[in-house]
Amino acid sequence: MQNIDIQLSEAPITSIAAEAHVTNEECGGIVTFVGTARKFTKGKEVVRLEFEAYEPMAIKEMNKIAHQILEKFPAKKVAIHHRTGVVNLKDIAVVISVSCPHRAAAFEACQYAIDTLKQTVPIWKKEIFEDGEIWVAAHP
Amino acid sequence: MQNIDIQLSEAPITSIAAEAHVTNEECGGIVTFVGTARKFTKGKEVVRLEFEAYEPMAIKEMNKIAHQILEKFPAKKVAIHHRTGVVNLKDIAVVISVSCPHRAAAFEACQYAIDTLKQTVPIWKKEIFEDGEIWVAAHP
Amino acid sequence: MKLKLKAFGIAKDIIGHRELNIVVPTGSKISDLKKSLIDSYPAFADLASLSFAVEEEYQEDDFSLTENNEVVIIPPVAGG
Amino acid sequence: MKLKLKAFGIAKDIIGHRELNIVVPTGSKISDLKKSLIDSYPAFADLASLSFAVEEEYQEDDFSLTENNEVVIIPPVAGG
Repeated sequence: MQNIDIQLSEAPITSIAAEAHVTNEECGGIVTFVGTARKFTKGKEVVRLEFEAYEPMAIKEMNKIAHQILEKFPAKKVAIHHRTGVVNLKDIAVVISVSCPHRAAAFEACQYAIDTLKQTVPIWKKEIFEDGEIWVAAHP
Repeated sequence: MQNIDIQLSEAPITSIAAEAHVTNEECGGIVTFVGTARKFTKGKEVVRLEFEAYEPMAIKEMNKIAHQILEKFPAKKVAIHHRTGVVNLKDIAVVISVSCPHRAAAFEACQYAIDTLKQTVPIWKKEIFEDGEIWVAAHP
Repeated sequence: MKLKLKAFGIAKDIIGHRELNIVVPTGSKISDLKKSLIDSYPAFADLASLSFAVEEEYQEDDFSLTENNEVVIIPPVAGG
Repeated sequence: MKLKLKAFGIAKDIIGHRELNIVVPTGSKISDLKKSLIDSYPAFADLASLSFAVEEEYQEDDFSLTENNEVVIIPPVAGG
């Protein structure tokens, strides 16, 4: 569906592609979430992130979220792009861009998308420290 | 202040500059609002927009919003870029980008910024139709 | 005393000029200027709001104007 | 009956392999597989959650497995 653009990519991603996909003349508001690799997590210094995905299902689940966005909200277009592999500090891990005729719905829809992605999409994040590594969220 | 980037520009703007400004390794979440010129308003077809600003005060008020964002929210950096002059359909009128360590605050802060900008910053928008024009929000 | 008015957006259309030099009684407040503007240009009464700025800051109704103030008429803003 | 397990994230570290062929009693459900996995690899009991997918869809505990199913072990996800 051309209103939905899902990408899972080992190559670096930018927000430009996602925003370009969702821009359209019926929409006055575009909200974009960019998730980047952050240096500190619970006080420990992160060296890099590594993402692993169960790719066919991850794409399927990202598509489900995109369809929900178009059904639950007055959204016209949505793009969800996610990295796999090594993501260095400040580099982008995920971009979600949603366009709506009005802005309030665009904020709500974009936040719903990233919140849902973190709950349902089979992608795993490993934080690499100087002295070890940890699978994020694995343990309670 | 280097955590704040305010621009009022007659030249076209993109979201890239705003996002680049706010990206930093302490922040995992960047939320960007892009306001574009939309084709329909209350069913009437818009040909283009024209923005007029009381420039020194508009920059001052945008700076106030940016400072509020850094004080009220756990935000690290904020960029607010606004166009003046003629803005064609699909072109960008405003970009607001906010970075926070965690995403929920970034959504809240970015939405606060655009909501406040629309209430306080002395910028006026004229919608040009085939058969006339209107100053947006002028009348109740 | 003399004031310099600056008008933006629909305010400029109503007045017909970007800038206008006017004379008001000494001791006038923003509220007096507002009343006199609406008297001269009734279209101001139809706006959703009407604010004023002096020295690049919004000023309340009770702000006392002084000689040579530059007063900016601020009709409803609509950025973004 | 034979199943093929696929393991991602910490599940791969726990099992030590990306893929593993196992045999379970005919008629086994996801819940039975889960129990037997925790018996063999107690570290699974410590995870914040443990889900399973068959044919690229999450499946509930009462999902009946069939011969040659490819079952993907899904430890807590953390995209974004």
